[in-house]
Amino acid sequence: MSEKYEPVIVGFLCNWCSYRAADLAGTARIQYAPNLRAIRVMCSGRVDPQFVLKALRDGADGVMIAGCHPGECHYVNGNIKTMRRFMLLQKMLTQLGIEEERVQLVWASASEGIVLAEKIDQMTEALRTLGPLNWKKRVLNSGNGYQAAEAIPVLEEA
Amino acid sequence: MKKYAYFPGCSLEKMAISYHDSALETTRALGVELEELEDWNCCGATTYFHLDEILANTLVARNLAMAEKQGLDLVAPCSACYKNAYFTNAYIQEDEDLAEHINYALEADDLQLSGDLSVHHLIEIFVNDVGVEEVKNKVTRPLEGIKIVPYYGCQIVRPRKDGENIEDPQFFEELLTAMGAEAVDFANKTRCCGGSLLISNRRAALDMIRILLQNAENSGADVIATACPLCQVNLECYQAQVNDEFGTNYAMPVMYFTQILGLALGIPRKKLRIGSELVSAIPVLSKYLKKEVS
Amino acid sequence: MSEKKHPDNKERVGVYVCHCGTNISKVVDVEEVARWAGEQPNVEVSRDYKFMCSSLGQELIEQDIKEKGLTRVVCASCSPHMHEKTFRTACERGGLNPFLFEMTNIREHDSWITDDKEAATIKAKSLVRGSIDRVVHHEPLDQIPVEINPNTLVVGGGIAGITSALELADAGYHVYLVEREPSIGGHMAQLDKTFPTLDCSACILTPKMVDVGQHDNITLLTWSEVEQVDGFLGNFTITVRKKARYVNEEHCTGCGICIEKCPFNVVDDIFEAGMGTRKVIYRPFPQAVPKYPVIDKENCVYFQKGKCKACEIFCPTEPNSIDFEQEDEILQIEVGNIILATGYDLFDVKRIPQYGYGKLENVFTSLEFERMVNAAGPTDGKIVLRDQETKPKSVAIVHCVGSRDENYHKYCSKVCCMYSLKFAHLVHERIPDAEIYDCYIDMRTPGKGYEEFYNRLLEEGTHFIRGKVAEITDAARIPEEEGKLIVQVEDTLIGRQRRVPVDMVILSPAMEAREGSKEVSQLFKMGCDFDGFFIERHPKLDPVATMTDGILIAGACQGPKDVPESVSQGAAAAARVAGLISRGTVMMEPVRASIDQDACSGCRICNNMCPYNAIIFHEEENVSEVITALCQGCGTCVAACPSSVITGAHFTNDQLLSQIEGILWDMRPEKVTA
Amino acid sequence: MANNEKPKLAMYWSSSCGGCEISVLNIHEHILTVDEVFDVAFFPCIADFKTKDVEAYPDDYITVCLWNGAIRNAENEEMAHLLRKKSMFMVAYGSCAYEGCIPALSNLTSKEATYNTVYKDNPSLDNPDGIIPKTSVKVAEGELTIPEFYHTVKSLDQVVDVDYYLPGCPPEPPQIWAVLQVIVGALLEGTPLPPKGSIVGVTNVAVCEECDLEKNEKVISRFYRPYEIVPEPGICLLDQGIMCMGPATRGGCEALCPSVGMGCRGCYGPMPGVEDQGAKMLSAVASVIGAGNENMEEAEIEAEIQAVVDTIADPAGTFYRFSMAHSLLQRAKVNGSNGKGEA
Repeated sequence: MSEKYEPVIVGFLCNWCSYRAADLAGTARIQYAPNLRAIRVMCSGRVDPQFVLKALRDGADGVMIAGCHPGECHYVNGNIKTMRRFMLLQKMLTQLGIEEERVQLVWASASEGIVLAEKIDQMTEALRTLGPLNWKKRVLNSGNGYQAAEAIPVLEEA
Repeated sequence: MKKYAYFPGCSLEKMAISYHDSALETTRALGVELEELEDWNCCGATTYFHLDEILANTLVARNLAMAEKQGLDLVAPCSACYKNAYFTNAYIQEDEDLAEHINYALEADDLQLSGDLSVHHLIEIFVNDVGVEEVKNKVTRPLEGIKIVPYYGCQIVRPRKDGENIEDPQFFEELLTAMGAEAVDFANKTRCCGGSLLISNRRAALDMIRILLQNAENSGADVIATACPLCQVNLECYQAQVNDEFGTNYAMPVMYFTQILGLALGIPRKKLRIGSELVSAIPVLSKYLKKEVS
Repeated sequence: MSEKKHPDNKERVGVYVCHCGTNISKVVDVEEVARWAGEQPNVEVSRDYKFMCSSLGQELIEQDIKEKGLTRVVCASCSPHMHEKTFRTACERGGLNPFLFEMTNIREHDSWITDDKEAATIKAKSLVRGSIDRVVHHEPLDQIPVEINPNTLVVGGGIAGITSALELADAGYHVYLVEREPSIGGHMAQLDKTFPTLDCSACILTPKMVDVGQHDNITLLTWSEVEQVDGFLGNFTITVRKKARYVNEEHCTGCGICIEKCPFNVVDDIFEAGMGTRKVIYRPFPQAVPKYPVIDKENCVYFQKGKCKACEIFCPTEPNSIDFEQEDEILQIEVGNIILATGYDLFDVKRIPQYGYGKLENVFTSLEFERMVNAAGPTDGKIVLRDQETKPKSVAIVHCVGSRDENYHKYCSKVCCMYSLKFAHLVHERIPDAEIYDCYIDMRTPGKGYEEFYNRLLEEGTHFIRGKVAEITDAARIPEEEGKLIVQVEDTLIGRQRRVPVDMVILSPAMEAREGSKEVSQLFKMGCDFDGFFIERHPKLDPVATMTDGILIAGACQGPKDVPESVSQGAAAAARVAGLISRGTVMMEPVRASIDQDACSGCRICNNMCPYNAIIFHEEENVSEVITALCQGCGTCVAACPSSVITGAHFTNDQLLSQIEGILWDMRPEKVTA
Repeated sequence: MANNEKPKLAMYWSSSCGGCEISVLNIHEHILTVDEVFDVAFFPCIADFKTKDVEAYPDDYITVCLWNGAIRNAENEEMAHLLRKKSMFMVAYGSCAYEGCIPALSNLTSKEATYNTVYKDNPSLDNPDGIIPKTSVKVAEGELTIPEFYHTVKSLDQVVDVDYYLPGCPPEPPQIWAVLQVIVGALLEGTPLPPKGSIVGVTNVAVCEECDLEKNEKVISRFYRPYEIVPEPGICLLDQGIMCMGPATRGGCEALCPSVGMGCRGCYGPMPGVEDQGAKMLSAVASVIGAGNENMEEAEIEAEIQAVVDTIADPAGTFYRFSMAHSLLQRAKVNGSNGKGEA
């Protein structure tokens, strides 16, 4: 890969608003960070927290869940359920040491291509600042876990 | 008794002494204590902010920081002082850089400002803190039959607050009604009095004053109530010049709302310095003053 | 092109990478993506092609399915919203179940958003790999057939609803038209002339209203409201409350004697916009359909004080048509489709206090002015001030009151420019020497004959001032302003503040969504935007359908619209419904949830997940079940089920988890150079 | 295996509380049958065996090894490899071996923080020199070594191949007997064995099915910790806001905990098809939070939901009480020195 660190974001975009917003951003040729890899779901309410954890475990630096604005959900209130899950998930992710910038919930209506593009740009930059997550290598397989090798100098080596 | 740090500003103790005295009298009568901020400095007025925003904010911040040190909220009777203090206090909470600059400067005076205090205009104390109902209960000399212009001036409604209609505020009217007076419908109630334009463009400023006076006269008002020393000066002191310039003959008394309130609360007129106006209010107030005079 | 056989492949996937002319290939290295795709697990064949959506491109897929025995197909091209259907059909022609196809969006989401070729190619590979890994887990699905009840419910009896109802009824289908006011007609019935042709509104509307009233295929339910909506496309059950009129519709002849004899007048806030009065027993207007009057219970002296009964006494019918004992009726209606045409409300101009409405008596709203200029209106069509006699010598018309305004509605209400011009014309016509000032921000006249109408007004001598009105006041500054309304406006064309003294001001308020439109959208289980307007399925290609199958929208309930547009939408919605009815059954996407009854523990977490009440709980068996016909496929219950025993067809956990894994193919530790 | 020789039984205890060893006795008089059927080949808890005894066995000498406990340190792992080599059937016995259980909750923190708690920062300690274990220390007599303490606790199957799993903290008696019966049956009567990797002694339906409490549609507007509320008898605990993992936990325990008014803690692990028990329970619980609706302003919705979320004190500890090591993320990313997973 190039010298510059390019974060990878897995995006769960709802079929009716945010996926269409991404379509619109493309159609309007809005230029934004190509770092989001989108997965289409019918509603942000379909996003099982397992998906978020799976993406983080499998190498994503961040996860974006995008849906219709509250009150505009095409399934009436699927996005409200997403909010409930997201807020509890964020609380748990904090316990797991995952910075809140890494998992974001954003709203973009079908006409807000520019809004979605901006959010993706912002998130990409935020992740660039945080640096790679690289869960399997840096957290699980590092023997001592993330950064701990530096933090604990004398515990096991004689 | 609720206590506030009182910031009189540069005009209150001289030119607007009637505002000062009546403010202290009325607050005392309604159970509010105003404790004058010690060693206060200039609020920056309007000019300083155009020259150096950071320094101007710092100047204001010093006053705020002293109030904060005492653990008191700040009250300013002058609309310009209020507006400056309100905004600096708000900015310091929103702008970390500015807060850092200001606090660095304040260190020299062993002060610090977090922006935790709140800033009020004097009229807000009566409307929100004491409450219109309570004012009504304390009125001993209801001002029935007098028509008063609730002249807000332009700066009170500039810090837009939740739930307040900045185009057509009503609190001044409510306060006047509580005193038993009739608040006239005054279309220009938040229109500029000319401010310091008198210095740079006299005729334009006089015309602005004229419009207000004309509007007040058309509304059938007996007196204009103001909540700002500069508004008072412009509307009252320049009436004669307006008359000269435009051939009009306005003779409209312009009083501080605290003077009128004091009257309604039964405070002797001397203590409120009623009668020291250039356009005397005594004739229109005579029927309420009868008892005192006799 | 690259072909490679993996001996351990579970499925035989064909991958097709589209150049889209140069739309994709100028940024994404499509040949490389295709070559690379050929090396991925389960891929039997991969190709790149200039235009996959062309018939030749589609034939490639068909051929490969037949010749190479493909069991899965991935097409990397544009958005699935563009061509998913195209490629699914191609798969079907090739003999493959259409749901064994997956589309990868490397155009809108990739080549069009960056010019970084390397990054775009990596992204394209990731997305393709995600699709390959996902499609392996796809299952053949069958679309779900649903029978369509040929009856239709139309809600709202304005011009849009009237049009829908008549179109369907004329096509031979039965329609229930529900209107909450005593008469159909809507806002259009209140208007005097319609722009730009200046047809008399009533003259063109009344015949249609009569048609509705007399049509054998239309059951007209006025003074009625929908209370409950159950069911789904093809089979809705609607509960309607038919409010008591206190007039027996079977006996009443509509002679109007009761109205004449009623001794009490009240201000008519609805039809006359507060400009006129009506009787307590009333018809909103003489041409009302149906003709039966309604008793306004709140203002009726008999209902309030127990005395009067003038209407009953004078009613000439035998038996008497007045029925003070009448009660609300609850009706159940079975329909297959619903068209919502609930119209709009006018912005409450009192929300802008600096415009003085309510305080300055000669400030009028557009609707008040419409009633005033209407020959059948309260002033018999005379343009007069509030005193009912003085003719204004000068009139200002203020555009964008509440529209295009950060503080109120950001959107343009679309019709105000045109009706403001119409007002100017009407004032010119009736008071030829009046000065008319038209204050606009931008003049918006896109429509047949609209710009010409504007030019006509320029000729007629209207003073156009380009600028947003700051305030309207009676506070005079100079003697000429005394006693006038002064319109303070910045004329941006001459770059000056102007104070225009006039006798009368007409405000052109925004069109806004009906009060309670959010509740209506919930009642019908469909979407509604921030402003309260109903959301169409697609803003361009599907403006009358909604996300909820079987529910269509027409007219201003979807957004500000003028009469011709509302009529077009009403007709379009009707045509859509007629098409469905004539097919008899429709096929629905099989994206539906289902619960494995053997594995459901009956924990009831999912029970209130469904906004369509599609999940029911069986007490006896202690399991929950998804009613397939009600399910809309959002998948919220699937994500909620703690046992993972709810499956969301075509969006299963396996499919999505595999896609996540695939999409991150390059992020595996052995591949990462951290 | 020679006909006259009895099958060999081993049971080993790694990182766990020891309750599992005791649970074997819960099978009551069946223990006699066990004794009748098996020869004990290795069972440090009840008989004196040394590692070298096991090392001396030929491969696959032990018929069945019941391994309980998680893999906490190098010795645990070494023993797991050894016993795997010597055993025909390796059974992950109990929740620790199956998915990490309580020991794996330390994956939420760092090794350093664990050491701090155990050796330094603890009121009952007397360790003025702040001595902490080192894998190797040179003393006058020579070099002393102890096994390496791992950063991350693992389940048994994350270090060796496992034939069967017996979840539970500890496993329930019928379950223990069932697994022994299956193996004995296979050995003595040739009955077919369940496929490798089977989870034995569980149902394929969540605990709620076995729970008699009355369940209703769920709308939870606050959660209670067990000490904060006396549950109303007869009513689903989760309905009352008491955290109960029953909906996300595999059945087979006859809903022991809920039936005595204590929310299920999830020791039987996830349902089949669930990758991450904690995430699924989190999703379920959050879904039924009775806060926020589509007619409210976003900030208002957020505030309402946050208020309910605030009543769940420790989501990670609650939802991953037993399954941390087997969860998708497996451990916390630990920054800095306080050992907390703080982002």
